[in-house]
Amino acid sequence: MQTLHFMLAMLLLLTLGAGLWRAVRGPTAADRMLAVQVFGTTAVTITLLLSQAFGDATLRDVAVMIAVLAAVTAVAFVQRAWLE
Amino acid sequence: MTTELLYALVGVGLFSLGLYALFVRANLLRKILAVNVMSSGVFLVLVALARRTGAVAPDPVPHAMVITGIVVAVSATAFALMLMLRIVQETGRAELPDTWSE
Amino acid sequence: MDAQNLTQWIFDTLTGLGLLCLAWMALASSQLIKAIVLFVAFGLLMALTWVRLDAVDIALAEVAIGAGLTGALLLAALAKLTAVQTATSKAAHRSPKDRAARKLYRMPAALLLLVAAGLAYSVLSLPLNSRGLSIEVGANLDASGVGNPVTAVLLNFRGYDTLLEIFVLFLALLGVWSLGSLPPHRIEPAGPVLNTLVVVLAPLLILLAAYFLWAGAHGPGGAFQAGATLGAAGVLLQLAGWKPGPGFARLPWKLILLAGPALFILFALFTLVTGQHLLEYAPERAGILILLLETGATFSIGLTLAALFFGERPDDAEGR
Amino acid sequence: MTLGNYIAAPLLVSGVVFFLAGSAGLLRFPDVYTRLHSLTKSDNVGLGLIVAGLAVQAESWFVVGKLLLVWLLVLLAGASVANLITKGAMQRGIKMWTPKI
Repeated sequence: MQTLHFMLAMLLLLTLGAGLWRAVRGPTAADRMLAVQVFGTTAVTITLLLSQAFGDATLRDVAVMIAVLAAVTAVAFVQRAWLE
Repeated sequence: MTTELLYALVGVGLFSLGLYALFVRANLLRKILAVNVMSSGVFLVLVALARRTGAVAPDPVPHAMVITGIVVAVSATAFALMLMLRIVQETGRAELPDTWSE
Repeated sequence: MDAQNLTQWIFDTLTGLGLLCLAWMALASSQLIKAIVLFVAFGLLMALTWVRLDAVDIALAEVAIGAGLTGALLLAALAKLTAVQTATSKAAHRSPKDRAARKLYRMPAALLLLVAAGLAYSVLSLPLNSRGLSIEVGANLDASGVGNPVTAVLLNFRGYDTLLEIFVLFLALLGVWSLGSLPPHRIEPAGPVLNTLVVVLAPLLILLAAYFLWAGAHGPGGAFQAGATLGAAGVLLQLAGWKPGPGFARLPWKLILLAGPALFILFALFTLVTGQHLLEYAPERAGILILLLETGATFSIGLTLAALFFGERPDDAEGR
Repeated sequence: MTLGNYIAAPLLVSGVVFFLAGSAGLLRFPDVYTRLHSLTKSDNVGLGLIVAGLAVQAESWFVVGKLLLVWLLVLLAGASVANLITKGAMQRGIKMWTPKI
């Protein structure tokens, strides 16, 4: 079962590659921010899976933090840095 | 190759990448990003090597140092960003004057 | 190699390559906004790396600071940069980039390859197993007053590190304040959606800060994570258009700003006067003293980080 | 394997499938609005399924609560941010893709 969690986490890490490609390609700044948003959600999911795989309950706190702070960065982008 | 060594080598790579960018990029905001990447590299080496304890929990002393380092890095970044903005305000460009060409 | 090991190896390799890739593309990109966005993504991947390396305390700090606050700081700086550049009359001309300059890049590249090779060699030549100081920390953990070894190191065994670190944070704020104020930059008014989001997230962040402060005594968490979470709440409020009024230049807020450094100095002097070493607590009192220190430090760190994001003295901002 | 694991495994796997579908959308869809549409839906459902799978395996109700909290947070943040980005994109005149007939 532990291996399944780890494998799924690895697959999700691969989907981060898609996000990375979109963040690099753009074309608009909105696309890049969108990609970071995906990074956030995927990181939350990977952390939850690893929490179960390692049997480490405290990792769920990290997942909560990623969920909230990813939103803060996205808001910072929309409110301040989005110029084009 | 153990997990610890793998991540430590990635840390070395990050440090070198950051140092290179710090040398060759003129834009000050990029230099600030480069320093941040360098510090991430150093943190990664420290934490990866702290995990060479085998089956028991990793060495907490490097962990504590890295947490301190992360907070120092963010305060230094905030200060550097404000300095950069003031330099732009004074000179009109986000680059340091190139003394070689003058 | 069984399935578990193979999966882990692939996971680690992907993470490592991803980190190097993201760092390179962030530093090599032509647009600043792209560089910053990629850097934020880099921070998130760093957080996952800390999770993988059993460093939950660091992962919490990295998420709050590396991915959250630094990203917000950089994005806001970009907005200010544009405002400053339009406000300055001097034309922003680009530095000449001729072929000779490009050729010069090769020299540092070659030198840095040597440096990287040297560093890699020294990392590889280290012993594969080392307990470091973990045995000493484990042996003295009972006397430290807390159950989380990282908190024990930060606030008891190496408390002087944290003392200096709090002052670095404070100095950075003084430095930012001493640089004066900038021309006003674009601030988007908050719509109903953002307001709703902030109404939910800001109290939640404050609650999380309290949780981390309390949890730090026995598990991952502590003053830095709690302070950074509190700072993120301040940043979020500012992003929604809330501005610190003139009241923030008054005494109560300055006292909060100073709570962390002042408590540290007080405790340091007290331990010196009572004949112990610097910041050496008696085991029976250590728990409560550390909690007091951490509470003060949390408020100071949170307020300082929020003020660093704001960027100028509250009274300067009022004077315009 | 216990009964819980037999229920959890398909939930977890289908969650990841949703994530893969979302990434396909991120790569293949033609403009920022359609990409947003694909991501917000698939990632939220994907995370929901994975949270459900992990909740089946959870050791206590406290853990289930925390997992639910994470999911609700991501839903709230994802929906709000998607709205902010779309509104900003429309204000800035980013063109919508129209199919060529």
